[in-house]
Amino acid sequence: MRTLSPIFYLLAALTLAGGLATVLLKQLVHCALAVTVAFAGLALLFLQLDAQFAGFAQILVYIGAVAILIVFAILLTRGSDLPKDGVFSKTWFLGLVIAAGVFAVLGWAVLASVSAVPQQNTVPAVTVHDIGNALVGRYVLPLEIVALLLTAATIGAVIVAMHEKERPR
Amino acid sequence: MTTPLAGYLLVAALLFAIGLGGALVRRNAIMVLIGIELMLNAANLNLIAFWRFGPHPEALTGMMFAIFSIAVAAAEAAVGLGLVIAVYRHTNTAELDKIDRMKG
Amino acid sequence: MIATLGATNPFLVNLDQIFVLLRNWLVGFLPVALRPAAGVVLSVVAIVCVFPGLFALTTVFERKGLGRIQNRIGPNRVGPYGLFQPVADGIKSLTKEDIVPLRANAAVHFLAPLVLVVTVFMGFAVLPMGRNMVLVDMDAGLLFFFAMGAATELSVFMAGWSSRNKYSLLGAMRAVAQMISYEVVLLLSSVAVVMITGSLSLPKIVAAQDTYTGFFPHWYIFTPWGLAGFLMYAIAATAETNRSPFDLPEGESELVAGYHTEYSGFKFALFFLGEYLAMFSISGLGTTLFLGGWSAPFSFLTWVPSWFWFFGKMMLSIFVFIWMRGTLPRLRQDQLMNFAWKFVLPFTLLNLLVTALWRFMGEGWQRWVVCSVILIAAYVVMGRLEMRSEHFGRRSYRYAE
Amino acid sequence: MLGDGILKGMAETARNFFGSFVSAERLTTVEYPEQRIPTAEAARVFPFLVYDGADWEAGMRCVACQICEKECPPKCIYIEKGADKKPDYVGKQQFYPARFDIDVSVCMSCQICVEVCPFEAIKMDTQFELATEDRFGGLLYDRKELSRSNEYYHSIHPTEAGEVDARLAEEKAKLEAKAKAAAVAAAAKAAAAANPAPASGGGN
Repeated sequence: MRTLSPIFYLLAALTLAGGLATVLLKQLVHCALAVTVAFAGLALLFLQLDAQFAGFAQILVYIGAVAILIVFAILLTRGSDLPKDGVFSKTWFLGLVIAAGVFAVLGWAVLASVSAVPQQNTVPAVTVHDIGNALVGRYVLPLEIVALLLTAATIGAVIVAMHEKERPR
Repeated sequence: MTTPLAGYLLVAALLFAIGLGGALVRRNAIMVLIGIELMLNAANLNLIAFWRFGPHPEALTGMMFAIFSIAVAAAEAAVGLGLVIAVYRHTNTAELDKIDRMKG
Repeated sequence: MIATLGATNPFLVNLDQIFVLLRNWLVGFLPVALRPAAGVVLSVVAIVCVFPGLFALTTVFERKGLGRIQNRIGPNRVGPYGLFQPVADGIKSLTKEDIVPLRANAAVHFLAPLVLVVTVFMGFAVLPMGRNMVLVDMDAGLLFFFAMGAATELSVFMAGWSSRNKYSLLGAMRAVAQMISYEVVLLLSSVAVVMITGSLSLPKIVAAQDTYTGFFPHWYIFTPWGLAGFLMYAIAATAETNRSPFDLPEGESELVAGYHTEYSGFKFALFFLGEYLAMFSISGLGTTLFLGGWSAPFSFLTWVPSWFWFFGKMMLSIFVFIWMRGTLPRLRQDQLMNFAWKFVLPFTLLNLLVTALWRFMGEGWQRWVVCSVILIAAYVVMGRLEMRSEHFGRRSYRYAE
Repeated sequence: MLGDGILKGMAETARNFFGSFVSAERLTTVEYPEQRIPTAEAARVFPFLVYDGADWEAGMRCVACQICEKECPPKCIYIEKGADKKPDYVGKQQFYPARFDIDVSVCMSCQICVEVCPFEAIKMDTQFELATEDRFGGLLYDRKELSRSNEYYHSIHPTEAGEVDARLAEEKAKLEAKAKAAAVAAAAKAAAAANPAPASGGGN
């Protein structure tokens, strides 16, 4: 892969269109569906980068869990009703300027330094088996910490979202 | 855009900027969380791209980072949305500029 | 196994590989550059034709079987023995008016059935339907399958939300909650197989089960952990495909038809198709994981074509689905959730532990005894405890007693 | 143990499944257009109008009293009274319905019209295959389509029709007896009027 394939441009356009639609659409449920498109585009980009496992994990976690969670949260907070005074905050211009500035800096950094990074173009032969071995070998401590974090997050989320009992006054 | 790596990095940068813009511009707390998710995803794309085009893909570092980041992002989404729901239950709104009192 | 087969009879080997040979023969007419792509296209076309055909057959046999279970004859008017009933149904649903509610979100309403059918079809790509008969032998095939399964939830939500109907929305929320809860079980019960096989590739999982001791095959269902895993998988699969007794999302008596209340004509037919295809694919995966996929049930039956065994086992599990639908009444929502999180999930986690024990105890009769005892004891104790708890126990009627 | 009830239920349905292939008496349904269950005598679907004799128009029992029209809960009956009178089944001069329409798509088969009719003129039919392709006119029956002979009534509800006939005969006999008595009385009166007349005339 010396140059970028047309598939890459297609997927990049899909991802970015999904992202833009997420930010710009008014109806929150549409935003959630658009962000799903962005997630799917990213998963396909991962596959394009020969990272099968990460791509499928991306679909499973982001489309199967996070998107559904977002949708549930939107419905539970009556987010599907359009707010009266617009969806963008009063300081939207400032936000836009900051985002554009960040993109300018990042883009400049990428274009200025990417040629200095050594690149190889052979497709890495990585199987799920290797990933599993790495997870329980070299990366076993991070794995355990992530497990702990997920447990803590599950309990925390349940406690935070649980109905508060009526406190005696 | 001379090399594939630059292409992926630019896409990631643009997606990061879009996510950041969304988080800064939108008023709804859930939309801010979605913006943060987009930013995390952009970072993941960077990690995977560096893993793919980096000198030692067999070391799996970038891939592992991405997988852990996906796991952490899932936890973050769960807790974040739980918080939004708790706040909504308290104040009856998920609009960030209306949640401006520290006293409940 | 292939070696012994080849030694016995070339005709049987050809019969076994008939679809592969047919594909290669057809592709042979094309220039070399196009051959791989054409092969994939042909396989996709075959899948897209075979499974809807099976769907049509299943609908009529389901109705006839349900009729027999209720001491009726079932459909018998269209064609011989009513076998052309699906044709009549198809014509009917194609000619019906396509109604979109006035306030519905038209784009999302239109996309939902398409997303469902497309994602469900994707799942078939990794299922090995016979020896050498798999569309893509992916290293992470199992993960791919579950990723596609996760995407169907979104289409269910899209359908329910875009209809702007409270029954649709309630049905969709129920369906999504149920699918998320049971997907955890589905994944974890499959992980047991992955732990033993050491691979996420489905052809490799089948190959690992395609050996025999004497006459008997080494299917995972014939091990203590495999049986427990298969039972949990079957429960989760029933819930995942919204089949009775877990068909709350479309409980007619309370929700009209759940998330596809506002769909008519061809879009409804697509939902119907998607549901049955999901049933086929999840049965196919269960067959692959626990019932030895395309391998023969006895070593002296290996001359029968492998695809026959795969489709036979798949249709057998479809028959069990229909049988359960004809027998079991619908659960209540709280019973469903309690069952998932308080019984099935803990038991599946315990099963993972037992699987690890099985893996590390080595060959011998000890591991059979230890694993069986742990699982049976856990089943009995947990069953007793659950039946005693107030949420899950016997139903009490406020006014009737 | 958890799950034994499920197994028991599955065994039961399996018995039904295989049993229905073996023993025909398990199958409780009939193949409708070819096989039919005979309708019960008390079956009732939609009302019809009874006539006596051969001519439906002449023998119509209905006298257009419009009680059924008033009592009908869904208001599916429409009656127009004829301007003149005709002799009815007992030979008495009565009004007759110039129009008698029932919209069977509205009718709810409650039988109230039958119960309130003092003339036994409207009865319930057992005919239930009324489907038609014309959804506006096809289900609005006029008096010709509604009229059925008394013999037909006897053929579908023999017991009830027998009772009705006996009652009508009794009424008719009573009427005739009354008429005879009236005639006798009138004759007697006439005779009485005629006889003393000469006397009184003579008296005057």
